Amino acid sequence: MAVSTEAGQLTDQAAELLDLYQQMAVIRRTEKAANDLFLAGLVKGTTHLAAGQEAVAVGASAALRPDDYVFATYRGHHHAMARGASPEACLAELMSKSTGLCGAKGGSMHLTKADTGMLGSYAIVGSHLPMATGAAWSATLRGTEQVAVAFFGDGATNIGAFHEALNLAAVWRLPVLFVCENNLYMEYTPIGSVTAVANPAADRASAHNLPSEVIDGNDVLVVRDRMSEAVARARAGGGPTVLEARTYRHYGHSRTDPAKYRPEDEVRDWMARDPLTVTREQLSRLGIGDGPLDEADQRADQIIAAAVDAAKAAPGPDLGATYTHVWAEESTTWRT
Amino acid sequence: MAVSTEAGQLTDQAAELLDLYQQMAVIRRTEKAANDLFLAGLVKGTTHLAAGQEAVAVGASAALRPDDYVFATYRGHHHAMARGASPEACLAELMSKSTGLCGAKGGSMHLTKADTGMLGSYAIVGSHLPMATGAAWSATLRGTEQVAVAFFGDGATNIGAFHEALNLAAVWRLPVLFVCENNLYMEYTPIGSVTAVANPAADRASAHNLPSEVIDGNDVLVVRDRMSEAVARARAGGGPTVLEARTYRHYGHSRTDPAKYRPEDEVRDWMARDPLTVTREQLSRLGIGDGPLDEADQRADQIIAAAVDAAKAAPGPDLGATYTHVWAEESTTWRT
Amino acid sequence: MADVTYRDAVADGIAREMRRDPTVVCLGEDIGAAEGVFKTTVGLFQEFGPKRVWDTPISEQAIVGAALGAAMTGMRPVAEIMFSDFLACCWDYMANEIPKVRYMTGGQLSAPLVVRTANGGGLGFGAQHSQAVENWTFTVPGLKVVAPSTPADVVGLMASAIRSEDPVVFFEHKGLLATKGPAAPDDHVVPLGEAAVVRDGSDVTLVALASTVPTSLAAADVLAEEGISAEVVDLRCLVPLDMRRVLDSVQRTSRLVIVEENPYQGGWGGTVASIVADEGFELLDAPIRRVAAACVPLPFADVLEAEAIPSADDVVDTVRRLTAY
Amino acid sequence: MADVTYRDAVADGIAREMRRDPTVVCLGEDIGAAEGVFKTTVGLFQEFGPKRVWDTPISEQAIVGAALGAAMTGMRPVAEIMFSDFLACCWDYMANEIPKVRYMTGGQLSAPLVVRTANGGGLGFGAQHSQAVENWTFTVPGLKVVAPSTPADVVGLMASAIRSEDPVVFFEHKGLLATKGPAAPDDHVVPLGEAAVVRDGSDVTLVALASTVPTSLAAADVLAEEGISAEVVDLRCLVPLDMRRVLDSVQRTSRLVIVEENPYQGGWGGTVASIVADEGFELLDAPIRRVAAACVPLPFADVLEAEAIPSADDVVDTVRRLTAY
Ligand SMILES: Cc1ncc(C[n+]2csc(CCOP(=O)(O)OP(=O)(O)O)c2C)c(N)n1
Ligand SMILES: Cc1ncc(C[n+]2csc(CCOP(=O)(O)OP(=O)(O)O)c2C)c(N)n1
Ligand SMILES: [Mg+2]
Ligand SMILES: [Mg+2]
Repeated sequence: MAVSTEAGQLTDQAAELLDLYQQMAVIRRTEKAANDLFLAGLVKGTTHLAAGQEAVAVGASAALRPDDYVFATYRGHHHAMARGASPEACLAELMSKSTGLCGAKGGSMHLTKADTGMLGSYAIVGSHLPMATGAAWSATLRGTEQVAVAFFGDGATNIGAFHEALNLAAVWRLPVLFVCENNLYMEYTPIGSVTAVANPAADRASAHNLPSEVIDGNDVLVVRDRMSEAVARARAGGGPTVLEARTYRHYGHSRTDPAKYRPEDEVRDWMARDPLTVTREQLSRLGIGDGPLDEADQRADQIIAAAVDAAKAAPGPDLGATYTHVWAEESTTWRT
Repeated sequence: MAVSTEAGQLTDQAAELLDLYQQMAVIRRTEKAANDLFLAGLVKGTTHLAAGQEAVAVGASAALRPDDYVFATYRGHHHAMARGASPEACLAELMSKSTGLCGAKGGSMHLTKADTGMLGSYAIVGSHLPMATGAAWSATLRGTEQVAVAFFGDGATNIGAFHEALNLAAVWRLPVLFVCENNLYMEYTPIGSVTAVANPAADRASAHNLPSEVIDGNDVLVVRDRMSEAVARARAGGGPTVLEARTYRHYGHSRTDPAKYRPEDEVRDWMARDPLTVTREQLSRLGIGDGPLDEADQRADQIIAAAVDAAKAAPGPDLGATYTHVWAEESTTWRT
Repeated sequence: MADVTYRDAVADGIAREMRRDPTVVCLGEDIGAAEGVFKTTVGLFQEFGPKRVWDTPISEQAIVGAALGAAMTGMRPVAEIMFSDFLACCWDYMANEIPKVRYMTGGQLSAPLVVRTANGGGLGFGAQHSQAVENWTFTVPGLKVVAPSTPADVVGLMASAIRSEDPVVFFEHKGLLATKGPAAPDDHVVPLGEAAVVRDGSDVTLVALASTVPTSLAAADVLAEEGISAEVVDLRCLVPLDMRRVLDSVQRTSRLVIVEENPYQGGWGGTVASIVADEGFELLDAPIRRVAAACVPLPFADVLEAEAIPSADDVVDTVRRLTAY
Repeated sequence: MADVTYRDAVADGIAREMRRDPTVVCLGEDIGAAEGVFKTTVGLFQEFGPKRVWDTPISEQAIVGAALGAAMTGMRPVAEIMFSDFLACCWDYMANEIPKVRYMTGGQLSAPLVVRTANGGGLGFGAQHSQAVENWTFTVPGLKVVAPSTPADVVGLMASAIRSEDPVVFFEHKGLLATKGPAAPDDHVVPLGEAAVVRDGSDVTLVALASTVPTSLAAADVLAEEGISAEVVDLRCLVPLDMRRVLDSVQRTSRLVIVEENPYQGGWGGTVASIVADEGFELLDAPIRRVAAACVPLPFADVLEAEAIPSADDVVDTVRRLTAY
């Protein structure tokens, strides 16, 4: 991206970081829009916002090849967008429009963009870790040197599928990364009160003989760099890695949860470490002043405003869509 | 037990060990009888013999109170007998007799003796670990200072329920012992080839912040002593322990499996460390000569011969038994 | 007495039993201080404290497995599985362990426990949070299956479920949580296995369960305007299944329409239909019809979900065609 | 050609597809060098090696979850779940993930995979290793369900299952493994969703699946001696369900008996019965009867298990009474 700064030409390093900032700014505003649209009654069902966790998705994606695979959870808007889904398609999906990412059949919890390697968002906690393991297995079978990444929450580390996936991935030495977004809470319950170890993912890695690290999930550069190392190892046949990114969600768990169960000072401390703020500070240290950042913010505002308008204007799905995509051949029914 | 020896009166220590030997000798012969009866077509279905693993059951039981709870697997004859089931009732169950432990409705894989705290044998790998956790939870709720023990195989450590149980037990600090009988194989596959760590159970304990130890499962005294420590800790509110007892099965996995997949020298080494042999040697070091041991063997032979005869002579179940024990009230059916 | 919500009736039903019997304990995800994702455990933690109301990790197998172990040893656990779709995560316990321990031990063990779960669609929660899965549990010998449609039934059936010596799966319909009805009187107990005729009629019998009870009642209203008199039978339980009341009703109406939220193939209505097609064959003046969901995973968009799930209109159409038969 | 066993047909069916398509890979417990607990993967490891035939840990969720991830990304995995009872251990994948990915992604993903499993009773394996659970899978939109009764059908349906773009659950009946039948010719493919009339008859239609096909044929032999002519329809698949052939047959016989190994309540026959009680109502001269297992967990003792599961005698009795109707 060619961006001019107060100081003239950008270094590559700054340009890349500014790009990451731009991506995060877009995601942040998409999440805010999703929340507003939910409160306005234009998004139905439920939605789990990732505002505050953008650095994990954007930093990790920066470490991936376009043909790598990503699997996310119901809190997956940021991953979908970091892997190429447009805010418009995401919001349209949330608003039950035919232009939605999944044609309004998936919804907020199932954002998917298969053509750019975002192989879905899954709403049963832990279920996608074995799937990511399988995608990595497939990559080795096909000899493509692709890697697969499963993003999941701290709460997911207590469900059986988590361990089954880690063990199988370790035994088969597969190119899969297990990236925990530890945002300190399962739904409303502090993760520590239901988990036997302090670092729910990282402290379990040794049970499957896997390397692990607890990292700052609100620093997009840290995420990118640690991911890059793990991805390189996986691609070279060195097997899986467990990364635990400590982060925080700005909204409640879902829908209109006001997250009253969180101590005020905890919220304050984490808000001060908002990944956008962290990145702004890093950019400022690289000599980027407010100008380009404000420009990026404005660009993000415009993108989201347009996305909201377009999503609002889009038509709802045809009723006939109810019956498609059950089977490969649309003509097939379950009986003759 | 009052037994006279060549050397005259037995020490308490020797008397206790001789009693453990006697128990193991009875179990060994029951397993042999079960195998013979299977080959003779008198035991139907399948059966998983625990010959070679007697020291785990007998040693562990010696550390328990009569009102403690035990949960075992389909390879659970030794646990049932160590907890008070008679060889006759076990063999009758295997032979589909109405006098069987479960009235011939359970079979070899589901031996249960609830009135002496043997709360069942379960045939879906790993499924009973959460149950044992729940029994321990119940004990704390009722304030009884009972403990619960789950015995399971090395292969069970790779299934999700194993980890869910350990984490919950740790978080709730429950009086439950997780005792792995690591006999080196799942069915026909060496455990190491499908498991990411060397000690399948013990190396996973730290993932749930639990203490663990790998112990000699063929030495009944080691098992008893390590169990006693863990049981005392659990009873005192110190929470769960993971014990991994290394042992070996003398027969194949089940039925007529000749276990050809096991290297000859491995089999030879382990047969030399037969728990009965180990215990005989220990007794001899305590000054007990062959006399009392041969007596114990003969007593075991007699018990089993009588048990086989009685089981053979017992009647089969009434057909009406098919319809009982589905519901609490026998009169209830699923519909009106 | 003022009307109460179905949601509040759940907590009330549990609380009544917890007061009566100290062995009743609750466990589940976020059910304690947070009072449940669906607010169906409001007040329990405050009244009974952390020794009776236990927050768990996200470990569905450990939840119901521990409930089973506790039930075997003197407690009466009430386990919450947050969404009924997640019964799939502990299906081994639901299908292979809990319902079989009594039988395979020859009666030595029992499992007096309740697994409560929020069931059903219509809220736009998508494919993995919207299913009506009473039919899954219906396939398993040894489970009792309860799915109430009114607040008073919630309380009365909860009492029976918790007191039952047999394991009970208790389906709380998400779409009914906000609905209101008369409060249950003190000591209200509804026995398991008794269907209720919730509307009398003479032309056709509508057999319904949980959410399809209001659907069927709404359809009956419309049909009444057209001069068609529909009797509505609320099964309330799938096991025990009160076929006597269904057959009695069909004897009077000679026409049967079964209204299910689950898909047609494998739906519970198949069993009801087959019993009537056998034992009630001579009572019938017309084909048996089933109004059930489409054979599709549930779509997110509300218009699509409404298309997939049976509506009162679907019931009206079906009955109209059937009475014209 | 000499007759082959059903058991050998399984391995043959898989091997034929593995030769044809390099993306077909197998995974499961003890399926490699050990060649499977039921010896249904004999020869595969030797012919195709460790890059095509993978031994797994005891991790049913990881097995089918990995199969799903691989299927999404260009492979055609064939996963073995050793006993069908253990489908319960990975039911989330069977019910909530595998059958729903295509739909909930609006067609972006697909799951061309096969889950094979040894199903059914009659061998004295007790409550947790003997169930016939085709009806569990039948409740789930998005799964195709296959349950062959002969060696040739095993091969022909395995070809269709592995080639299918949709996920297929393939039930191999334990009680049939040792039975023999004509070998499948080269390139034998049996399309999914085509029932077979395996015996012609005019007095009654017996609808059967897997183990109940030989049961029904044996019953038909006995009935023939009594002058009752029974037609036997082998469904071969539950999804797609070939109701056309069933209704055609009932049109000719006007009497229907459904023979199922699963328990009556929630059994697949309920759906078949309800379709006939609706669309075939006018074809029927008598009640529809279902011969199904008792509503009990399966007992260990052979005499008790035989009592619980439908036998040829049970079918004969039922048909006799029905034809006397
Ligand atoms: C198997 C399962 N159990 C319970 C739930 C309900 N649930 C949805 S999100 C959630 C909390 C998950 O916490 P975490 O893994 O930390 O992810 P986060 O929401 O914090 O991103 C729960 C319990 C579920 N979706 N799946
Ligand atoms: C969930 C599940 N998967 C597979 C099986 C089939 N199976 C029975 S025993 C066994 C091996 C178990 O090995 P291990 O835990 O080491 O116990 P061992 O038999 O050696 O005592 C397997 C795979 C099962 N019973 N349950
Ligand atoms: Mg979290
Ligand atoms: Mg083992």
